[in-house]
Amino acid sequence: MRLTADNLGGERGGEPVFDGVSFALAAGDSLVITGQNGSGKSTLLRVVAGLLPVAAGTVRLNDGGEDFPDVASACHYLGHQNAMKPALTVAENLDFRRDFLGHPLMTTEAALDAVGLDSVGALPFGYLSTGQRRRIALAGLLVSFRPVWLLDEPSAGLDLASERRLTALMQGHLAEGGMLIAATHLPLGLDDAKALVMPGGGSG
Amino acid sequence: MRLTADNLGGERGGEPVFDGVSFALAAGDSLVITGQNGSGKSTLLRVVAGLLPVAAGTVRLNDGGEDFPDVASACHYLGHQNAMKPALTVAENLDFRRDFLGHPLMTTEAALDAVGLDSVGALPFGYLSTGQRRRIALAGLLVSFRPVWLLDEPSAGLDLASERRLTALMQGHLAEGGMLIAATHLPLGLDDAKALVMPGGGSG
Amino acid sequence: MAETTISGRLTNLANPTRFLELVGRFLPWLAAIALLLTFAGLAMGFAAPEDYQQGSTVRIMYLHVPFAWISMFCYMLMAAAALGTLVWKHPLADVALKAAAPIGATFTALALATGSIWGRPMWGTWWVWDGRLTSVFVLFLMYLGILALTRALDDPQRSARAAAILTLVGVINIPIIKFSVEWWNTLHQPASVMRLDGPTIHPSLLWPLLVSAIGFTLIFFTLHLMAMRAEIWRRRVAVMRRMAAKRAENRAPA
Amino acid sequence: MLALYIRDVKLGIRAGGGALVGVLFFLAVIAVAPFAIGPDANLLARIGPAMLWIGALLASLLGLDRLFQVDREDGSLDLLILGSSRHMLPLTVFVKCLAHWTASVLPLVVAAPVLGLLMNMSPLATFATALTLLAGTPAIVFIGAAGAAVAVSLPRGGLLVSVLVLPLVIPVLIFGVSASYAASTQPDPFLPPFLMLCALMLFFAVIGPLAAAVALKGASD
Amino acid sequence: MLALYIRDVKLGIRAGGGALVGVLFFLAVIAVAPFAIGPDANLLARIGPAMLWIGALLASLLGLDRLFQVDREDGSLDLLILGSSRHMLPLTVFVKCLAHWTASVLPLVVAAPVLGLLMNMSPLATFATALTLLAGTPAIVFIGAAGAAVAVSLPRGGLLVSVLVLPLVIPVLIFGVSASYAASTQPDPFLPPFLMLCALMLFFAVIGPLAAAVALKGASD
Ligand code: HEM
Ligand SMILES: Nc1ncnc2c1ncn2[C@@H]1O[C@H](COP(=O)(O)OP(=O)(O)OP(=O)(O)O)[C@@H](O)[C@H]1O
Ligand SMILES: Nc1ncnc2c1ncn2[C@@H]1O[C@H](COP(=O)(O)OP(=O)(O)OP(=O)(O)O)[C@@H](O)[C@H]1O
Ligand SMILES: [Mg+2]
Ligand SMILES: [Mg+2]
Repeated sequence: MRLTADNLGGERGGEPVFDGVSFALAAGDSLVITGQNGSGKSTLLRVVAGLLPVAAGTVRLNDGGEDFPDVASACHYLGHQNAMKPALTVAENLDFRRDFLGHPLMTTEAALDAVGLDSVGALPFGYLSTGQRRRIALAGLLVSFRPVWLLDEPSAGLDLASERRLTALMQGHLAEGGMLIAATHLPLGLDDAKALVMPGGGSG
Repeated sequence: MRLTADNLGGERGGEPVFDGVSFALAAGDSLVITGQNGSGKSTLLRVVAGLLPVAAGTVRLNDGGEDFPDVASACHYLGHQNAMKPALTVAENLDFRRDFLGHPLMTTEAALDAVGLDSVGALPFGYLSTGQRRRIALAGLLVSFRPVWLLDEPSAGLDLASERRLTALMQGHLAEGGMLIAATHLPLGLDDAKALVMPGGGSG
Repeated sequence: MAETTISGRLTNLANPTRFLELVGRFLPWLAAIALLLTFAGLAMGFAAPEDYQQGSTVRIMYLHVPFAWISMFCYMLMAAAALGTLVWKHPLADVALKAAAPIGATFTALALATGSIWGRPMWGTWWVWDGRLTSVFVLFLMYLGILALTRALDDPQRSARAAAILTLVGVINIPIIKFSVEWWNTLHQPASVMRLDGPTIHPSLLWPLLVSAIGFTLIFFTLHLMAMRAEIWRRRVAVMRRMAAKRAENRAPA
Repeated sequence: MLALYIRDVKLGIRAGGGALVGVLFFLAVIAVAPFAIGPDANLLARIGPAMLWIGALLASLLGLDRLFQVDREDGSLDLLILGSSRHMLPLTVFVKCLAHWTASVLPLVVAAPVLGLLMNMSPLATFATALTLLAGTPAIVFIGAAGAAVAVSLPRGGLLVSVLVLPLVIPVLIFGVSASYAASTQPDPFLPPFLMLCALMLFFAVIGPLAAAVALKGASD
Repeated sequence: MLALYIRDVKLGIRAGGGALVGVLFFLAVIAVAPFAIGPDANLLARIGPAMLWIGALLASLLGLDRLFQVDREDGSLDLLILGSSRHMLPLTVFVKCLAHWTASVLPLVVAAPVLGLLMNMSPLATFATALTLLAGTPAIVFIGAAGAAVAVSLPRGGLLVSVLVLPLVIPVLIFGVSASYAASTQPDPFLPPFLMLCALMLFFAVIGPLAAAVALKGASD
């Protein structure tokens, strides 16, 4: 499986944000995007996921097989928002994700265990602290399988122990042949990741 | 002016979260709160601001004078949410803050300049990137005067340059006799700050 | 560290504990007296002469009037409890309010039902939208609204305040019910017992009515105390469960 | 305070939807009336004021449940509560109510005369009804604010808020409708019920924001 | 898809305090009518079907504007759009509409016969009204979904939404109400307007989700 971007351009509200971005990831590869605020990291991730239209160039997934014909079907996207419902319990949220996305991977308990929050399954998501919410969102990556992870500042709000757990999760995903693109301001502990620095930066 | 907390306790949803927290800040003092996810940092800040009821103990502001009789009237509270309206422009948001809070301090342009975003005043707040939004929220601290700043992970989502700017802003506030309590997972660059480590941590 | 507040929580409930003890002692007596009075009142009512206008249907009065009175009395009780919650923050006040709501709703429903059963022969219709009837119907809606609200907010502290405020704002309906017959002179009977210038009802009908009203009021209190006891127990179980979960968590930190 | 008013009106107008859905609903209510009553012009004119009031009452409920919820979700509610040491919180609520009324309910009042024509109402009756709506609808918003504050933490409290509020606004409806009728049918005097309506409005203008402020204080978490 | 349906129904019911609230809401709306119109039993019976329809319309519109907005604000909309490579997006929208209908409108349809009694309606009219509600209210939700999706995508979509939705909602209302009346007043046949209503519903069940899906695809930013 290969994820390639070729001279990709993205725009926001009619204005070009970045241009001419190219990369190629094979199984087990990761890409870490850094850059100033407003330089277009989040925009790039959303363009890759297909949530924003491609302004120029192409992004393609090759050899995804029947299950993963295009990028959108092959990726987990974790944005700034956690995509969980505060009124439902943590377990209900994760169960929904698995049922809706298909390709079940871990049980809810195992996923909660992996982020160190095994006792909160029965609590409403809205009762958690900021960091705990982020960790549940990370657990959401584990309940159903996707070869490509697109992570937007995954470590925002995490404490030290959870940051280490996150690194381990990402390394595990890569070791099993997954791919990963992460936008971040903080070091993520992925040693052999490719690096992409977004130039410029809104008005910062 | 002195801000003192005495054996403070806080609870969330009927459950005690922390207990027996005491500190005393004089003009120019700062306190940095650290701890695991779910250990109660945000809860403590909200209890101090008066946004959550005090479960035990007291928190008091002495010698605030006529203008600042109690803690709530003397503090800027910056939570995880930015308290800005996406549909209004940045300048409208900041102007509203100044008008509503009183004690005007900086002009909107000066405040935007201080966070390095002088050109976005006319954009709707909802058009900004995550880090830019956080920086506007920080600019909100500057448009009207409050001696006490309560900051909940102020540097979340900021790039390197902005982090440094934030440190400078905080040091400036302290140098002018302000006080500051910040909850954070990242070093904030406040060298002579008092430290408070929240014990325990929900289920982390 | 957490232990101190939890034990503090228990001493907080000490007051309710004494309450539970008292209730346990008095409840059987109260229930017995209530039933006795009610039966006596109803028996007297059946022995009383028939009304020259209304015939034997007048006997519904011994049910209808107490039910109607209690439905309003219960709301006033809840309003008092609401004040207790908001002003004195007494832990029992919220329990009292919450426990009273379903009972009040039931009595209001009964008043509506007996009223329309009475209305069928007297007015020739089950239901008319006159001032009195409609304002009682609105009272019924308000009881149900308070019930729905307390069910929608699961956190007891938050729901306590919310229900208290709603109850207090709804108090304006009570004078409307009371005076509706005078403001809109409608089908319904004007007040004949509780008047400033003394009752205008014949004593042979009045006495059974008063006795059965007292009996039903005592039944109401019996039910209310039982419901309060159940609510306190329910909350204790919830606190205990949370404490147990907390302890299990602390024993096995991740 | 003025700043808050201007901000909320701006938001109400800019975010759109609200006011227009209200007018749409209002129009739909009026449109069904001829079907309900039959094309009897006299009867239509007779129940006209009542239909206008029912429509306006129900339309003002649309969006009312979100009065404080939006502020809670983006953190502005904290700002308003902290500001309460300077401006009293009930006053803040009062101003928010006024802004909501201006942006979402005032269009209904303005549209009422046009709809009166559709209902075959006499100009006098139409005018009187619009006047009673002008005086009465703020009361609905004030009391609705209390309901919205009580249910602020419920993500989709729409129906619940209406359930809580409707029984309480019935007195407003009674006096509003009877004042509208009094204006067109000669013997009844217009002023007593209208003054009563104004009194109710003023009463709720005090009670509603007070209750809402107490509820908001308790709800913050 | 079933998972999505169950999640949305759960959210709708949990947030609003359960299905009971729907019935209560209806009761409150119905209780309002006699106050406005006066206690004339005949007139009440006549406007009964119209009141039931107005209540149902209001209940379907309450919260409908938030159908996609909540999902957008908490990021779930991205999840739904990404999932569209597996489940078609219009189908997703369709399921969300059904869930909204189940949680907020179905309780009203079920309660309608009981309320007919209160309004003094004949059993036949009551039953016919409930039937038209069952057939017609989904159409409102489907059109509303298209409007809500457009509103999500345009930051200032207010006006457009109403212009889009207005000409579509009113025919549903009119056919629904006239079918209800036709059932009880002899000369008019019940079937033609009712079939028209069903046709409208089926038409919107296709058009609404399709339009909404297109709007949502364009909306994500
Ligand atoms: C569903 C229909 C009815 C409702 C909701 C209703 C409600 C009430 C209420 C709330 C009261 C207490 C009033 C007060 O204390 O001032 C009351 C009292 C009373 N009702 Fe009804 N009522 C209904 C039907 C009837 C009918 C059909 C009759 C008989 C013709 C009737 C006769 C009375 C009498 C005699 C009293 C006692 C008045 C007094 O002594 O103060 N009611 N009802
Ligand atoms: N709204 C809420 N309702 C009920 N419980 C809550 C709520 N918010 C937080 N909690 C609980 O209170 C505890 C402390 O939460 P708090 O937000 O203060 O943690 P924190 O130290 O700020 O964590 P983080 O580093 O993740 O921001 C947690 O165990 C959490 O589950
Ligand atoms: N919803 C939007 N509508 C219009 N313009 C937007 C929107 N979101 C972001 N932008 C603009 O697009 C540019 C890139 O934003 P983006 O969110 O991709 O930055 P980023 O690199 O992720 O920044 P950060 O580090 O702050 O998250 C910014 O200049 C911003 O102003
Ligand atoms: Mg970003
Ligand atoms: Mg926190």
